[in-house]
Amino acid sequence: MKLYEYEGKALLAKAGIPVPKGDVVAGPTEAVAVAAELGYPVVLKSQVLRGGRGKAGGIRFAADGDALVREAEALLALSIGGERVEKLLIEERLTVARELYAGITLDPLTLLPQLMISPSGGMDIETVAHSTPGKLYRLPLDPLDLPGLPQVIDLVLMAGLQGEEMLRVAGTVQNLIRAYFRYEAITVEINPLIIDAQGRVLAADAKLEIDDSALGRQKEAASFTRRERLLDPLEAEAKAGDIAYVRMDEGNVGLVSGGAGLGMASMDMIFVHGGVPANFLDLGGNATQERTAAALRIVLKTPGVEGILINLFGGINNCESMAKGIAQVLDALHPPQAIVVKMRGHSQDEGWAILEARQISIVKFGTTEEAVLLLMAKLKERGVRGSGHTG
Amino acid sequence: MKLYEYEGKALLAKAGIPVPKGDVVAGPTEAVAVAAELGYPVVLKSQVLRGGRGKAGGIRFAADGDALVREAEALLALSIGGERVEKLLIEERLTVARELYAGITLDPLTLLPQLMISPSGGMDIETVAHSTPGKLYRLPLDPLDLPGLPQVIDLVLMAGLQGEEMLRVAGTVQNLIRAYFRYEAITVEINPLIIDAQGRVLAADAKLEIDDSALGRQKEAASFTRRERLLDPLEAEAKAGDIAYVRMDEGNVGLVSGGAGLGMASMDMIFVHGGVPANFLDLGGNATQERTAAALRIVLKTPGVEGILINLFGGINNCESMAKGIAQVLDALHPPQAIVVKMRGHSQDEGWAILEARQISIVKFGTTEEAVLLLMAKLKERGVRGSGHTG
Amino acid sequence: MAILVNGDTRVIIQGATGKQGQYHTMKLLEYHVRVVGGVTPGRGGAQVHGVPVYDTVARVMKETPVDASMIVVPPAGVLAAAIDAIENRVPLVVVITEFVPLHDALKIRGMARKAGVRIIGPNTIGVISPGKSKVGIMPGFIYGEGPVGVISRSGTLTHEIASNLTCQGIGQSTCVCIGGDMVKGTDFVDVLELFRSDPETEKVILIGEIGGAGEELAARYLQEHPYPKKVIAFIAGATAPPEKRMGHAGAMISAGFGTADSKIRSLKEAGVTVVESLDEMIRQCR
Amino acid sequence: MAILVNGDTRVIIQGATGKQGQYHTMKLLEYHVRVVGGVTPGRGGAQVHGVPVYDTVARVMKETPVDASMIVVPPAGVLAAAIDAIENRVPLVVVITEFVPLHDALKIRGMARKAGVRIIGPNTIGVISPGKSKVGIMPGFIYGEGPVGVISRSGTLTHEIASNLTCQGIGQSTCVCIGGDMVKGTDFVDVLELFRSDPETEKVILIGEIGGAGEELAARYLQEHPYPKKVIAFIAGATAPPEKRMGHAGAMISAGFGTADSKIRSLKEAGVTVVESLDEMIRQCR
Repeated sequence: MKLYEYEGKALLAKAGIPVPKGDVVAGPTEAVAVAAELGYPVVLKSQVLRGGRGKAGGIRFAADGDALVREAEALLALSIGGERVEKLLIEERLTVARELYAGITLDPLTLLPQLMISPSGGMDIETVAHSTPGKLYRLPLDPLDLPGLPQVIDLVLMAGLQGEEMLRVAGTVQNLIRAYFRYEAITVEINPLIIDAQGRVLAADAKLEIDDSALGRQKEAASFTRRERLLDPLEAEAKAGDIAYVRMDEGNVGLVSGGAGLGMASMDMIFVHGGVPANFLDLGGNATQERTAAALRIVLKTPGVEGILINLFGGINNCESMAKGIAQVLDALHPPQAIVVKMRGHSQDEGWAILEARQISIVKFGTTEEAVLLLMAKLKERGVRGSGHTG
Repeated sequence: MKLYEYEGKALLAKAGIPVPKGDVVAGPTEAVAVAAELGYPVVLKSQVLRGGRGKAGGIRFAADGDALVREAEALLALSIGGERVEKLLIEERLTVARELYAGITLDPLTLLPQLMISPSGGMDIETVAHSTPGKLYRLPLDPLDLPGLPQVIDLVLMAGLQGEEMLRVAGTVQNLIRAYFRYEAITVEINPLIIDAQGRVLAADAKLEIDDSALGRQKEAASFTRRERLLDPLEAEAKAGDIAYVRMDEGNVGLVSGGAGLGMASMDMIFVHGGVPANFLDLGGNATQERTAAALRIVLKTPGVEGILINLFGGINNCESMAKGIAQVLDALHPPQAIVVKMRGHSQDEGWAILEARQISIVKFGTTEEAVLLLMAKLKERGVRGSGHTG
Repeated sequence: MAILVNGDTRVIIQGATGKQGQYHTMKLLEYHVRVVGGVTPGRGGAQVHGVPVYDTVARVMKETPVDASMIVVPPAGVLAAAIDAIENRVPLVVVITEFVPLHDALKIRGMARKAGVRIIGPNTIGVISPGKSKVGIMPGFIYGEGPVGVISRSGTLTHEIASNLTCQGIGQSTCVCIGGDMVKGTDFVDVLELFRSDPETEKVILIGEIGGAGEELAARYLQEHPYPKKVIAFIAGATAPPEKRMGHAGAMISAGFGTADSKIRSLKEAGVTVVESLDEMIRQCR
Repeated sequence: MAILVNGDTRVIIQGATGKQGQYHTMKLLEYHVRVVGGVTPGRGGAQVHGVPVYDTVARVMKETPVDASMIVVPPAGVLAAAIDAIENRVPLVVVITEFVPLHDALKIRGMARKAGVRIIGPNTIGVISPGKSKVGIMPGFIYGEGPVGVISRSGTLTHEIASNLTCQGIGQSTCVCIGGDMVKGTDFVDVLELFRSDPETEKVILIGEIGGAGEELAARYLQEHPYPKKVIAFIAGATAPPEKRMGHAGAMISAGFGTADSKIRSLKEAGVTVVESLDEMIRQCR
């Protein structure tokens, strides 16, 4: 779960990391009230989950109430990377003496969380890593043996800080480490971490992503509500049914699969053989009759879908139940699309029998590729053009 | 810092350990109000820090309001081991199916906290340890690698529990381990840990002692106030001045020492040579002029003191400052008692000079024993009888 | 021989009394796996399909040695179950459970390494040495005995490859699903190392996915330690859009790292035969 | 020779910039101790009596090897300072600070054992090898060089014994104050083991106190591992009333354990000469 900046800052503040004074608002009137408490000038920061906010003009300044109302209205009319701006964070304007970077993310090589500090704050850290790797200082974090303050200090010293400032930054970084583990984050980033003209150390931005699997026990993060209408309606429907579904624009072949790997491989095969996947869908570990039916309904509703590949295994799941789910949808909707089912595993004979009764094409012992070829042939019969891709 | 039962239970409850319903009261009216919420019958438990409450009749039952008022008044008039009962814990009366013991204390042999579980709840655990050691199950707790639930379960299984009850007890014990470390306890004991007729697991009593050195960061424990008048007035005066002082009845030789070991050894020597120590006093690591003077004043006020041994080292401390403190009191009070000072270390010459100007007996290069012998000789000159002890 | 599991492997099932646990206890018994016990705290003394249930791993080990554990408890209980197995030095621990919190997986991985315990998973269908034994939840009958070793992040792709091979008369020595999560106990390199010296394994199939660095690390390993057997690889997700999460927690592509391209390129440089389709894989195994 | 510290020992002072730190840096320099650095986070680059100050132990060790650290920071900072020294494998760490929280002491002790670092203290005056070096806060001039090894829980009793001996012309090889707290890094047994093979030490004085089990464990050790040198012991607090706390955190007597009686009896059974007064101790050392 990605957090909005204001949510992330609330968690960081609880972990002892100083953040600028400010509050989140949904309209100009509230903004003026917050600014009255803060004193002008203030900063207006669009609250969006996607990146590129700065370049998109999503951060503004206001020296007085009139400017604030004007800028707030402008920002609230903005979309950034397709995401509507619905909330603004109004904050005191900082006088920046120095911009640093501090972040923790999982290192794919060591599979350990890795602390990263850089004196080049404000820049994209991937850019720093590639262009000036010598300016990125890293420390692997063993969850069973977290570094003490002195080790953090050694890292911060390398980043060129000294004395009281160094100590304050090191303390903040140690709190960042605590926050990462306390809130079960996947990624946490403060970019920039500011030292202001008064020598205060402040998290001027906050990017947190909390592990979805931990939300059951991460009450604070779980309390941050998300409006599902931010999602595509079909994605929202899938999410409600706990189905992993990603919609792709301009596809013509829908997909119901059990297992992410099989789903991705199916998409690859569809592409290789001239189709364009319209969606990714993974039923996951618990493909009951109901969930299989729900998944098929979502794919049938996916715009542009002319053929559907259903690619399932009765491993954890059971072919008979899954076949019943498919049959239930077919009987109710009599969909016009071409459908090919490849399914084997536990109770496969019972499952096949159910589908055969509905005259659905079944690939019993063949491969995914054979199933894709069969579906593509059916689409061709119907005069559907491929995308021209040949992989 | 030893906690009262009701304070200990409050901390245990916060750590997820179920405790009986109830509340603490200071008089019969409050007691009746609490009982009205709980419903009768109720238990009245005297809140004292010393042991032996049960045998002293400090726990009573009341079936109705009249009995409650009567018993509350009786208990509030009681002293247990010299400690006045000032508060009562009024609790629901439990129907006990089983009494267990669960506790954690520092093992002097391994210097690790040790979890102890016994099916013989309600008995003094030292007695269990000596008479039926086979009924006491122990697990050392490495603070860097605390046991998981399964290890706790293995221990609880040994204590003869099974199934759901076993699980509930194990969960409680795991919370007890958490509480021990979270609250920086020296000792924590639940005796008895009850399984009631409904299968609930409940801490029927709670003995906690929190590390005094941790009170600076243990806000909850530090918030429990203690009335200093529970102490002897001289002990309270010493405590206010941060001086370790223990008063002993019927002594005739007062003691000011720097260092606990030297203090104890001085007492031993006083005893061996026919005196009776009237107090133990350790100035500790920061024997400034003021603290030395304060210590000497307290010893001079200690009833029965006819002679005083001042036994100090200028190690961490400085002989000159300590001598000034002594001189300050002598000049102000001209005490009639015999005084012998043994003092050496940093700035000893300056210190000796200050004392010599007051005609105080000084042992410069001799031993503690020589100083004690000198003091005893002075007391004899004055006709003070020794205790007859000869060590 | 095979690797990791064989006919002698004594297996316990942590979570045996749950719905999944009961079902897979039965399936293991049907596959003639030597199931020596189930473990469910609080259920000691019960039985599941004739298998005795104990409260803890230590309690099982009082009765019988244990070679492997299969964990099928709910996500919130995985950490405690894994610690139980690790503290008791069960040599092989297969964590089937999906949605294990990341930070629990980090702890499990760290503790297992310190204790010298091998973890497979989490989020895996497990390990099967067809015809011999399995510690996993795969339907045994779609796997056949033979000379091909399979390593895969994806459970269903393991099924797909193995069943395709079996249909074509090509059996497998051992199929190891290392699991779909970012943080896993065993990675491609570890299993390649095991297959290296297994006399029953003649070729190795490596089924990768976008995201993570396991395939790149496998490529580096193969380049640095010349491998005596043919390795054939397929990377799923070449056509997946970047920055979208494709179900598997480990499959997110971010900032150019872990792309299908980088994986395919590095594997090819290491001399691996990288195929573009699953059918091509079958042909390469002939 | 001596034990633990000698003329070559390179010492750092953690907390050198504090009031106590500055004073004892000067005292160490006066005793000709090889003080190679002070450590105070945030004060790197400063100097104390000419000694360079660094932000961390690692920073000192970039410049010079370190054999021992003396920690004189306030109680709340001891854990972090000790971790710094332990993580950097400083072989000897002397924690002078009093009132270190028990649970911090437990962690320090555990981490040091895992890292192979020797901790002395907390709540100690430290270690002195008279005439050679010291890592401690004792006034050097009351200690004299000679053949008697001293081990004591109490700082002032170390002063008392050593100065009495010195006044009588009997010097000490090394005096080790193991500290007055319950949980300490080094106990009697450890120091007895060191004195065993020290050629400069002819006799060993053991100054115990009521409370704890260190003296009983020393007795057990001496009984199980016949000791080549005369050991003379004194136990302070024989006349202290039970269940009263006599200043030292380690000196509480509880339920018959750790009494003067049990200590004296077990030491005598182990062949130790137990004296009843400090003057008798001097006579026994002649």
